[in-house]
Amino acid sequence: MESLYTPLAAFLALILLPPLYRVLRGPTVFDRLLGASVIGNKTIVISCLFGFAFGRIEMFLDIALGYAILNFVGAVAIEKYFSSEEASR
Amino acid sequence: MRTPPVAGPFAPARRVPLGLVVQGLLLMALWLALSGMYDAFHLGLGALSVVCVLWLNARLRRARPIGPGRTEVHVLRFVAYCGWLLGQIVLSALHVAAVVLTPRMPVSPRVVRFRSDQPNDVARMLLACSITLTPGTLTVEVDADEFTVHALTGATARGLLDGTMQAKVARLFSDGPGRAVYDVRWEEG
Amino acid sequence: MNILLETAAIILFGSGVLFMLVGSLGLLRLPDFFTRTHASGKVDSVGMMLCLGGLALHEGPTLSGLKLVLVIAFVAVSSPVAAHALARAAVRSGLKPWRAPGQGGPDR
Amino acid sequence: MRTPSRSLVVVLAARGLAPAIQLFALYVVFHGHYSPGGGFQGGVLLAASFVLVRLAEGYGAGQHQIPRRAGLLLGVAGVLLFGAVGAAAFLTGGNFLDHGRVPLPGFAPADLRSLMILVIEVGVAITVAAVLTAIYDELLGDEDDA
Repeated sequence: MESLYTPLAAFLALILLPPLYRVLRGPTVFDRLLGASVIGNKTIVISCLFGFAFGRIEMFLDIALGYAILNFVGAVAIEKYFSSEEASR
Repeated sequence: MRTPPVAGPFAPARRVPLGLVVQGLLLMALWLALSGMYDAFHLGLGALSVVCVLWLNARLRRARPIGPGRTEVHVLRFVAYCGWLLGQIVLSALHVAAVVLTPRMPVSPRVVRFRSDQPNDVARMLLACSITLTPGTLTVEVDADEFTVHALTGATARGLLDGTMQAKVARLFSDGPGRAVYDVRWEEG
Repeated sequence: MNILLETAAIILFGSGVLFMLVGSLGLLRLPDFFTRTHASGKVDSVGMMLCLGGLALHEGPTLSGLKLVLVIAFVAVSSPVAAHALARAAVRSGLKPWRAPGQGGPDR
Repeated sequence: MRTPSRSLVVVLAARGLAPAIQLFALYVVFHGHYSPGGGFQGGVLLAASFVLVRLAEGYGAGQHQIPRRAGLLLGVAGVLLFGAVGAAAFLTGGNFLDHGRVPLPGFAPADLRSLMILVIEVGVAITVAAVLTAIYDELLGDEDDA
């Protein structure tokens, strides 16, 4: 598995492109947000992989957990914003 | 996610509820898993942190208790439910993956509303999350007993409406659940 | 035994990556926001949990493995809540779900 | 048809996750020596949990957790803690933040140094959490309490 870290991380980074397209082009603002949250998910996996690749797994896991938390709080904030603003597009 | 017994006007206000002890133990276990340092100094810091967190949240919980009904989970049933849910998730993830990968993409999204008797708010939340976590169905709104679900295909919607998941969630909290699924309405475009 | 565990880890991780790939493709191909939420938000988080589970198997029963399980648990709780919140906000701001032409009602 | 303004799912998820987030934040504060993090990052995570409760249940519920006034007072208290620890070394003729010379009997200078750094981290975390929460309160405080 050790030799697979870098190719896997590179492949995951490549998969980031479709959500990036959604973020840039998405017809509605919700499509953009969806793309952003998908990018956030993959970033968590990639940072865990980096932890293994650099041999500092406990450090990168803390980063991943903190990132997941902030991602979630951000999603709730966006829900709050758009369900209070009627007809915002 | 346990609540202390709802304190009536004459209940003694200052006794430590069992739920708080359990929550403290869970938080301490979380600290032990995070910390990885088991000397007296860091364990003391952990205990201090757990007390701070419990205090911060106990005030909120006393001011705004989570709705009525017993919220103690049957632990063994909960573990079994998690295993079952995991299997369901993988199965329907395969289904959705197949739908996406089919060239002509046979999606027929639809919105369905149904009612389900659940013993308390925690059960409703757990049901809504389980529905959402299962690919192919997405809870859009929860209003008291009524769930509004967006389904990707007819098959996923029918799988949801057979009531297995609803009955399982209700059984996590109480032994005599009500009707699992009733009053099904399909949203007309 | 070790070989077995390692193989299982690689299989888990590989299937997770495949699910993520499918999720990304779905994000491109599906017709509207709600259907995209199905494909990406959730096939994707399943793939992510599989990936992290594979990494946890690879790490073995150490503290870091336990932390990986914690990350999985957090994602398992937070990702449906986030998806629900986003979809609810979309509905409340007036976004109508896309319908396949000529379809509706219970039967396929 | 009546639709509730707050989502039950989000409210209960915030209730369930906020303690875990706060504990993780305190872990980040207290283990700043060994892993990434420290006062600022931990404070941000702590503020995120407070803001999460306010977002999910409205401003009023958040007031039961960290009231607005207490937020500002805590922000001041954190800065004062930082300053007091830094200035304590003056008492024995040391420089600002010269932790080895803080007059606390019974500690070796090395231990004292790491302990005082921890206290400073706590001060930073309290200030950051309180000020970020206060910024949220000031920006969209009571007007969103449906």
